[in-house]
Amino acid sequence: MNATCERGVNALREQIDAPVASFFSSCVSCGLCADACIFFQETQDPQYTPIRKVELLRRVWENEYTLFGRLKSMAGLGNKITDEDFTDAERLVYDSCTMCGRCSMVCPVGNDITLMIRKMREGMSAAGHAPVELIGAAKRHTKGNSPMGDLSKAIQAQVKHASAETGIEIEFDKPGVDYLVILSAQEIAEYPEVIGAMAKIFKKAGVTWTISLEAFEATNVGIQIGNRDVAKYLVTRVVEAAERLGVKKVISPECGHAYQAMRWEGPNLIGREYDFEVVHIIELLDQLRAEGKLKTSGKDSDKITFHDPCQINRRGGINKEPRRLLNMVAENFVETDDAGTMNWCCSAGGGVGANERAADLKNAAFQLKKRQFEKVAPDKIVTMCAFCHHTLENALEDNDMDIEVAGLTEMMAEYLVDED
Amino acid sequence: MNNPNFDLLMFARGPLFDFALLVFVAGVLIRVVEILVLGRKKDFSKAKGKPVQQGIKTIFTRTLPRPGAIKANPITIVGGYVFHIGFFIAFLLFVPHIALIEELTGLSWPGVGRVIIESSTVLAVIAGLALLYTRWRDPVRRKLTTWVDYLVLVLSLLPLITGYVAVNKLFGDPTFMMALHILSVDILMIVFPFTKLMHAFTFAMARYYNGSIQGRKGAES
Amino acid sequence: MRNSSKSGADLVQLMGAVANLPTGNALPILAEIQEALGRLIESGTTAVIDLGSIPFTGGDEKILQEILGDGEVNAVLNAMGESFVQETAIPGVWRVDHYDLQGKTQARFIEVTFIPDILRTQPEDALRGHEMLAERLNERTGANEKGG
Amino acid sequence: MPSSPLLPKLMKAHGVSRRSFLKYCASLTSLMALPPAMAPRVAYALETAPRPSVIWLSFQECTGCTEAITRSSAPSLEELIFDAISLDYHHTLQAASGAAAEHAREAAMKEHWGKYLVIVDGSIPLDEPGYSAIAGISNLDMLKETAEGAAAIVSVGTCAAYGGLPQANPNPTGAGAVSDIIKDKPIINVPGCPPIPMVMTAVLAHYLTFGIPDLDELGRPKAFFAESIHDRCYRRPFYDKGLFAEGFDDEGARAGWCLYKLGCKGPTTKSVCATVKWNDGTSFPIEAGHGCLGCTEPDFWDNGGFYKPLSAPAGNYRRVGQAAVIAGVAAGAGGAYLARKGKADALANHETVDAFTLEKEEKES
Repeated sequence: MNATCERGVNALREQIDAPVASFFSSCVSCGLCADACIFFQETQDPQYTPIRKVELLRRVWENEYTLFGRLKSMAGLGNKITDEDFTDAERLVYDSCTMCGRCSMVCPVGNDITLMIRKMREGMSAAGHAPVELIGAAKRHTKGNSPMGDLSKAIQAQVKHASAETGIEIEFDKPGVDYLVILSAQEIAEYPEVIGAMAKIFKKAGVTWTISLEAFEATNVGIQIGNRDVAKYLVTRVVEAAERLGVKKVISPECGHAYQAMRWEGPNLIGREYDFEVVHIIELLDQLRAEGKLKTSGKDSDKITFHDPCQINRRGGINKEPRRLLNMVAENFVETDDAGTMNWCCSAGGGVGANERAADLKNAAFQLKKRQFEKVAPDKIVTMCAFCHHTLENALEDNDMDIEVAGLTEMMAEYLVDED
Repeated sequence: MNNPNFDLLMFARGPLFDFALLVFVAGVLIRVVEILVLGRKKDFSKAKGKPVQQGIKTIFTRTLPRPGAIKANPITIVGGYVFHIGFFIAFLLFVPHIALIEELTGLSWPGVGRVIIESSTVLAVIAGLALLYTRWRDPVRRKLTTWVDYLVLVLSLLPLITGYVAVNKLFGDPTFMMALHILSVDILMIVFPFTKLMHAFTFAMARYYNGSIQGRKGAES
Repeated sequence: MRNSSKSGADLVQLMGAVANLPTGNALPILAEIQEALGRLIESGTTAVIDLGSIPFTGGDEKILQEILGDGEVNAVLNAMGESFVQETAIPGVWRVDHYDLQGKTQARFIEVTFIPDILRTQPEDALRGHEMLAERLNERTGANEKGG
Repeated sequence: MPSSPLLPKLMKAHGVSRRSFLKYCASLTSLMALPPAMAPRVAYALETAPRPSVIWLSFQECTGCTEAITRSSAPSLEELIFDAISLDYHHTLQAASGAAAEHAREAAMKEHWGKYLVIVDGSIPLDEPGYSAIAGISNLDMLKETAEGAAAIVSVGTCAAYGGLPQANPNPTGAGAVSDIIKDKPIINVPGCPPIPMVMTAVLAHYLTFGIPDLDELGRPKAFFAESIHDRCYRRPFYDKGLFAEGFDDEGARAGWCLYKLGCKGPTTKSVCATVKWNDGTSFPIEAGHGCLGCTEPDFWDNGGFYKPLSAPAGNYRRVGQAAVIAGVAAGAGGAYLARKGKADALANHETVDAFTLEKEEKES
């Protein structure tokens, strides 16, 4: 049952479908994906050309799913895949890719290279080549209830604190409410203000909600490692809790990959549709705004810019919502270059941030963000992903840049109308 | 007495074309069937956008580059456009070619004059040479490019060059050059299913899949 | 399709226009004439240029005509079809154009010479003329004798 | 005396002036693509060349070539050239027949051995001598016998030059060209079905004056077979403009558009048809509204069909195309089966992984 090369190859074999076959058939090696990649941009190292990162997957496809590849193998000209091939791919598939999805946007023949990286990681993880830090997180999350270990006590303390601060009672595991709120470990540990913020907003909007003590963790390291079994195991916890509590909606928090895991991958991991809906917190806030249930007063006079989390905007389709909200509360909202669909990654998504080996690459990649921020020179960067928040905060500090970073939900709560 | 040039032309138009057609049609069919048969798992996530519509839309919209892309890769993008547009003008709007397509399929459309055909051909060849150059000089492309890619690019340029030489009688016996022109097309057809030339068919599938994956999420593509 | 007959006529015109575009051969020919004229003066060497041996269109003819112009001599031969022998405004340079009995161009030449050979009476023809005149005189005198 | 020059006498008899003769020589020089300075030499040669003995052999042919050369609408100097030769044997034209005719041939051969010119029209059956014979002598024997004492041979028409119609697939008589049989004599090919009379005369004139003209690799005089019909076609501007007739009676055809799509072989056919034309310069096939058949080229009957565009495939592409679809679908189905099986096996072989089996054995501790 341990990781082997053969298990990895088999996982890749399982992952290949019509889209993958059409992508590999279409690639003309034009190299345009290179410039879309933040790691190539900052290193100019051709090995980081996105399509090269999935070469192993291409070889499996050619060997096993094409007639000519089969004939080549029969003639003894095929290429045998070894454990070394997996080792060689580690730095390309995990360290120099945040699965930001920019390459998938620029490919002239329409290859979704990011999707293929996701599939590559299935093979890599099955072959035992996932980064140790991510494997550790998976173990902790499996044994406990979050990738940081057991956060039961922490969540209870943070909720209690938020209740006390806002004067709003927050009940755990309350059946029959509208929303089940799940959180990212990052939020629980670093940005717990978001709990109070949501409490205030939901109270004003008149919606009921709860947090499940059994399944409060939204993140899913199985998605980052790229292992569907692990991902399925983790997502099932939330699905079971939500269905047991009978909520209408599960609120995906300010976390990029959690949104991917819960909203888009989850139903496919468990092989059925949910009994509930999944909405991203920003989607929900924008909906409340449209319904007139979210009203603000006053505006922040700081120069504010917005960082689009890749998984939520480019790969998640939430683009206009945060801007509509931000315009309600920001007087001086300035976009950076490439903002929106083609925004650049914070430099540490997709598991790169947890991966010690990738530290230098991550720092190199941040330089692009740095230049963009310097050009705009904002007082504050607002985002809607706790991990982007965390990455930017640390990277700005490391680069001696004095810019505040804030979550959008928190910011909205700050300017809520105070009438009763 | 035979005219060896004419005999070569008849060989290129006759048996070799038949063989090339067989390899081309059967090969492309195999490749396309091979892709489609792998299928796609049903997606259980609740669609936010319109996957099918966006998939179809992306087949067309992906034809245009993202803003700023041209500046970063001028040769590849401008060269790519000029090569493709020039190639297709020369291929699809030159009346002798239309006559060929009409013979094969019964479909016909009006052609354009020699000035347009020849300037397109010249531009396509220049663009093709530029693409060849950037493949050879640019580190990213150089690393991506296999010998088959170089071969395919050269083979794609040969029909343009031989056609131009034959029509303008630049050198060689015109009948011989015409034979070379058709031979070069035969060869292109034969290598087609085995190489990246397949993108001419599969790009639409790839763009569709990309568009539909993004479309389901309501994201741009 | 509405305007097709009109556009058809336009195209016939166009075809004529295209066929008459200068090929660029007029100027080299003129340079050759200039050189030949030099040789004619120096050594009396004559030269003939066959305008049918190179691509030479109506457009080229026009350029040639503009530069050479019309000269003093203009002769029409009637020898198995017409021939026009004209000295150009450049003395020593002649145009010789032969037409057949149907009026089709047979050959077009530029001759650089003091007098084109074809204008001269050929000795053989003179000989025949001499015979013919004798015959005619004979006939006339014979008739006179009979009548007288 | 048959070998004395006859031309001056003939000219005199026809009342042709010497000036007319000079004009003709100038035009002929231009037509033969000789430098204009050669005109006096042409005139001199025509005047003084001994009257050659010519033996005209007609084999598997339709008499079209003879018709063409003898059908001039107005008396011309071309005719004089023919009158200048001593046609000692031509079984269609001569009055004598049977044994008397053959005697004439034998007598001419004997008298002018090594000096006479042989003109051949028609191809020679090689499968069975009996397919075509004259006075009991097979064409093959007659050609070999007559060629032996010839100074040169002119193959008039595509049948004699390249095999022509008799050789067309399936070539029932095993027809061959003169050059397939005679290897040791100079052969001038004047192909065409039939050749342009003026070209035939000019070639004879050239032979009479300067001997064998410059020939291309197919044995044709370069002066008349260097350029394609397409290059000199009056419809060429339409080709260049992309305007093509789609049918023989459509508007394009009436407006004189290019006939390429209707199968015109002008681009691959070398001849002066478009400039010299036929019937004393009246017209040529393309001007009459029909595409060129390519009759001055070898195998023109079998080169892919008269009405098929040159660019269209010439083989069994329809059947091949159908076979390709079947083969493609069949092989595709085979590939599909293997691919599906491979994928199904992969899914069946899936080992469920959890967080604790993500590492390799040696790493685990």
